[in-house]
Amino acid sequence: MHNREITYRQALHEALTEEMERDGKVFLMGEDIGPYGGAYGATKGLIEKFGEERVRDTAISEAAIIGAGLGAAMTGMRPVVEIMYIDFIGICMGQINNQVAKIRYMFGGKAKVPLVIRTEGGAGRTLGAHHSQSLEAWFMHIPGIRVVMPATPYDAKGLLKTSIRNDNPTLFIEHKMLYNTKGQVPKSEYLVPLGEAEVKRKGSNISLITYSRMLLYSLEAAEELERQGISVEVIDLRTLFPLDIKTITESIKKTNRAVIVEEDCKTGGAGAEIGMQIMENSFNWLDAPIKRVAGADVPMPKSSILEKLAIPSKEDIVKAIKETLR
Amino acid sequence: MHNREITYRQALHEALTEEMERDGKVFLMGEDIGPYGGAYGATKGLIEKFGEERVRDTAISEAAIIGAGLGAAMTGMRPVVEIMYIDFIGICMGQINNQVAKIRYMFGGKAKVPLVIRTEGGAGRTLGAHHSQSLEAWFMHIPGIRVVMPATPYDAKGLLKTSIRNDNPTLFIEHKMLYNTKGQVPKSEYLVPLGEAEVKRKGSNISLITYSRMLLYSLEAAEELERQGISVEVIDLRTLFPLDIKTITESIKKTNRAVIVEEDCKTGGAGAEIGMQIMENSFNWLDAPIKRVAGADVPMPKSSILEKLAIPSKEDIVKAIKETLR
Amino acid sequence: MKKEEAIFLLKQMMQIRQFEDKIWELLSKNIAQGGSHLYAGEEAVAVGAISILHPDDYITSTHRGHGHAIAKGGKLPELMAEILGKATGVCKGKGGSLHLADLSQGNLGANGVVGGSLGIATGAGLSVKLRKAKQVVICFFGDGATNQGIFHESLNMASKWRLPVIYLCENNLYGMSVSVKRASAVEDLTKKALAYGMPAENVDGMDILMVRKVVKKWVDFAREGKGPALLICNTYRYYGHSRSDAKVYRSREEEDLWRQRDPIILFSKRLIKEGILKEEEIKDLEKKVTEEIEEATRFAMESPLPESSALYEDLYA
Amino acid sequence: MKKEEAIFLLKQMMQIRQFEDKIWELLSKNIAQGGSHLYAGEEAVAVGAISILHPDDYITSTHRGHGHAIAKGGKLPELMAEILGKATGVCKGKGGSLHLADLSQGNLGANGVVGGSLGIATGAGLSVKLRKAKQVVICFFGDGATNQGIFHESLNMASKWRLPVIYLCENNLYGMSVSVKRASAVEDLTKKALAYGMPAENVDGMDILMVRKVVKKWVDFAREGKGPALLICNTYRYYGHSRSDAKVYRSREEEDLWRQRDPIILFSKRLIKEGILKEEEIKDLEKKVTEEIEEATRFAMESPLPESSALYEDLYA
Ligand SMILES: Cc1ncc(C[n+]2csc(CCOP(=O)(O)OP(=O)(O)O)c2C)c(N)n1
Ligand SMILES: Cc1ncc(C[n+]2csc(CCOP(=O)(O)OP(=O)(O)O)c2C)c(N)n1
Ligand SMILES: [Mg+2]
Ligand SMILES: [Mg+2]
Repeated sequence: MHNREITYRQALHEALTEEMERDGKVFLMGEDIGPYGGAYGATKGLIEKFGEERVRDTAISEAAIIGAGLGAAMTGMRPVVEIMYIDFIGICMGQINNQVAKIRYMFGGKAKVPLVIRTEGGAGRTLGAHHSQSLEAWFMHIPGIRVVMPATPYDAKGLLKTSIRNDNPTLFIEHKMLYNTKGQVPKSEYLVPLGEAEVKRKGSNISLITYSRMLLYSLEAAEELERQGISVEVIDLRTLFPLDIKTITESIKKTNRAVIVEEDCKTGGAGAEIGMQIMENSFNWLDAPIKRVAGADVPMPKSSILEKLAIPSKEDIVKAIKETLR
Repeated sequence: MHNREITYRQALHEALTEEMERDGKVFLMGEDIGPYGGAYGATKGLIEKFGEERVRDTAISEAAIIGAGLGAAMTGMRPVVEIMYIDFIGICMGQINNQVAKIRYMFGGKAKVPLVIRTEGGAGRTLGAHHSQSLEAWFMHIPGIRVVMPATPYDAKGLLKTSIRNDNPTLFIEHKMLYNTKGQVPKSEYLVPLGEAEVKRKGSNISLITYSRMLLYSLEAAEELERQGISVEVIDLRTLFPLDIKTITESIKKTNRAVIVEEDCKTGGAGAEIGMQIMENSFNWLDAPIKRVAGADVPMPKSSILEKLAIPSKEDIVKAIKETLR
Repeated sequence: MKKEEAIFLLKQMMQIRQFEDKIWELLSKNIAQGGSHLYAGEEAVAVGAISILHPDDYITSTHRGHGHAIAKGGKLPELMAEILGKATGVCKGKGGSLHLADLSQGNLGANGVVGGSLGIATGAGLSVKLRKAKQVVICFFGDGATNQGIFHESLNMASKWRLPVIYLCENNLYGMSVSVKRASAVEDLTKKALAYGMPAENVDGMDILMVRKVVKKWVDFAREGKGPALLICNTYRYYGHSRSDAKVYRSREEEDLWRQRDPIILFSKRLIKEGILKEEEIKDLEKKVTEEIEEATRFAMESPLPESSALYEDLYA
Repeated sequence: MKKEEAIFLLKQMMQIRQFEDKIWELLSKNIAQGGSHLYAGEEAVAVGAISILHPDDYITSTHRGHGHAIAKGGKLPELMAEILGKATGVCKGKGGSLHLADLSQGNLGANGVVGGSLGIATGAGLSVKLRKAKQVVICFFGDGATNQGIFHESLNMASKWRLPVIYLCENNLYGMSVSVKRASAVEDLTKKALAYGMPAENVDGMDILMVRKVVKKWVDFAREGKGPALLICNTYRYYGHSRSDAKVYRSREEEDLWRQRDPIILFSKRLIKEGILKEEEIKDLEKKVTEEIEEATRFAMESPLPESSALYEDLYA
């Protein structure tokens, strides 16, 4: 076996290291990614290895980080820039929406923007409303940018490497509660394609569609239900845009029922689009309405007890599945 | 009759004038709203009437406009601030998402934020990718802020007045192709409540759910179909958040079919949430999948021919309705 | 200086110091969770500056906001409870360390976003002007925040409109791990005011009397309608940026040097020297503060968590 | 000055002027639709500054970008076609007036967002540095853009990292209807550079030779790796901000005053005076340019609109 168990953090670290070694055009830029090693440690040691020119600590200037990343990407470099928390991405939303995502199209296809924006989201550390958000839905609504949200170390590494090599801009969203999770990762090089979901658990009674940290809860729920004789198929989207509706549709044609599990606020969230696409593609196969298990429509409260209530739990998922099967 | 025909622009102008006369705490702030009268003329003459203190031309500093509006709202004023095009709202997205929408909740309900952000969106003037967007979906996904999008002069006036008097922050999105449209508006004072959709045309075969400029196209399509013996009920949402799912549901229980018409990019758009809520509420009443007639998933191209293709047309709506009725 | 006033100032600094030390302890024991950016070392700034204000004046605070909240009149038990996410907290447990606020005391809130309250402070100043009131706003922020776009936009707006806002930068040499030297093209941050034609001054942020003197000058200036100012209070945070910070970016020598100018010791010594307070009295004061902190901690720890029903409350007016 | 060079510069200014006058005509006739911000009056800035650059140097442009595109080598027919939304346009009709760009010529694009290209220019400068190339970037933007947050963040970053970027502000006294006086806390915009320790200079933007002289100095400086500069080119736009602008915010006297310093006339007179060109030759040149513009207009008007299939093309690589 060439596999080893490593953490999500290490997987990201390996992806960055390998791609920086492979291609001199790849460089990193962001806040506290140098000696500090990144807020969640994913870039630790890279400044020592690759030097200050290629691992650039910036001022707290998110808009300029994105803008400069874009300018560098348009002129021959392959920047991987970091926004420490996705919560702060509003500050550079103008840059991402109007510049990064649109420039190629506006210029008639004459620009290439191989830019990766790494960021991190999600709740779980009782950090409150400014450090716990899940904002992927905004970016699914911006044509021109890929949205990637890996849940496992394997996918984190493979998808980050693919994103860096891709000539389109990518928003790569990690989850703060996953950095310490472990999983099998091959020693040898591999890539995970963008835009492909993966069935992480086979099942026949119902399709559970999820991504990022909620995959873990979904798998736990599936396991619990297995013991109760309910067979749940768990699909990990991995990439939210483009959405792999094919894999979802195939599963639903088999199970005829679907539950979507997402951590973001329910209204206008990623699950709305996923659910709507299912309806458009598989209405006649559906035996029950699609349910969303989603975050509460409130800013993330600080208190641990409220924070837990504000995001889906294994129990919420189990309940939704049972209701859908009723 | 106390009604008169006035334009959407005039209706907005009257709402601002009346509320400023009624309440000395109301003031305006934004780019070129003074002597210039606003990019689309809605504030023309107000600086002459109310003076420079209450009609404040700002520098091109969208983040500070929103931030300052918030600070003023928290300390006793009722600002109506303007972002010239919703396309630029990304620049102040951090302020809207993290500050304006969240502050009351984060502070345990101890703050009041009576702030109205007026802005304008939509395609139709071949202005290209930076002056034609429809970004309402982002804001539906931000708990804490109301999203209002009037389609008629009557609603524009009544909803703007209500928004100004409301103690919650409101994003008030006008449409650039509506300023010159005319409609009946009473001379006497009236308000239109937030969060209430209106059936703009009664019908029995199918429910057409729409808002803003697309209401006009939807009504045209309904008229055309009427002549073909198809009776279309047209619902104008007016407020996107909170969404009046009750009115929608009632209609669908009658028609059993629904088409959503929206100008924004389809993926992750407002229609996804609307459709998903219909599915959650009315699955068993639905005889056909809900269809979305929506904007193309591309940045808005400049060329008039492509711009028309990129947003729904009357023909697209007619076609979708017929397909849904098949 | 009157004895009463000296006690007030010294006590508040002690409260902040001990409050922060206690939070550190609670963090280490995992009783406090989530992020807490501690203000220990910077007490002279918050206490000195806010002591100049009237009760109905405003402040805006930062992610490092415990000190500002205490100095603006926050009750220790309510603040402590908030940091522990309790229902009795000043924000009902919804805000936490990063969002301490109390509008009834003129504290427009801490902020989890660097630079997040610069616009708010500017707007509060505008509100004062429009209401023709006589209030003043102190806007606290860090050296790191001066590189945010909204710093630029806000200072320009405030200067152009002569708003009564003191932009008070707590320059503790680092924004998280990145030094002012590495982040900012100018090391003397008062230079940034030149872009707005705004007066600016460097202030010894470890010397509470200096802070008071300079802040008073500019608060008076602002109150008279003469406009804003940028003050750079040079100070130091004793703890790392947050709990997990290994402080690789600064030296132990540097830390020691700054600790030699500890604002509480500095002020205490001075009060003793000038015969305003006796060493004994200071020790007693310290003990009293310790009791207050213990009491606050007890209150916070014994307080209930919010009810589930609170989740959807307080969002809309 | 060599005759060849003089002709090159004069001709380009004439091309821009006549191009803009033509667009105005097409707008009035509704042949051109949508927004077009015309550059007439400011020709000396784009032509003077860009004439200093090498072909592989970069520029970023603005919403008022026709002049920059022409000066950076854009072909008139392709630019005109783009503005009319034609398939033969430089961006295949997808960009339009606000998004003229040609990366093959080093034009990183016009931008519909005020301040929208400041980050891009800074990143291009960083790219040059990382690639150890010898290119230079000129970042054009208006006086109004200096009040945007990204101006602040970009100039700080460029100065700190010594990036080879010339931040060239076209100060035409107004951002849409709001004068520099009303928008900016400092009227002398070079003061804004003090916040970044960046050299800055005011330049007579109506005098192409002055523009060239100053730009050359700072382009050389940047090329030598010495870092960025802020240049304020003082100039004037003849037309209103856009078609619908009634220009209530400025006086006809002010307009006349500036027209007396018309950059094309100024340069022409000088060339005649110095015996480099004859009046006749200049008139001939003007005629030649008129023909070019007519030819470009013909080409653009006769060009086909994009195919429907183009809608979904060119989005992803
Ligand atoms: C917009 C934004 N970017 C990044 C962060 C993460 N962050 C939190 S505090 C901090 C450093 C702030 O430095 P400074 O303003 O000097 O304040 P200090 O912590 O030194 O008091 C950073 C980068 C944030 N909270 N907000
Ligand atoms: C972020 C943003 N805010 C507002 C606008 C609307 N707008 C377009 S041009 C302009 C004025 C720009 O002034 P300046 O930077 O001085 O350039 P000029 O037009 O004078 O060349 C404004 C406000 C915009 N395009 N982008
Ligand atoms: Mg600091
Ligand atoms: Mg200008």
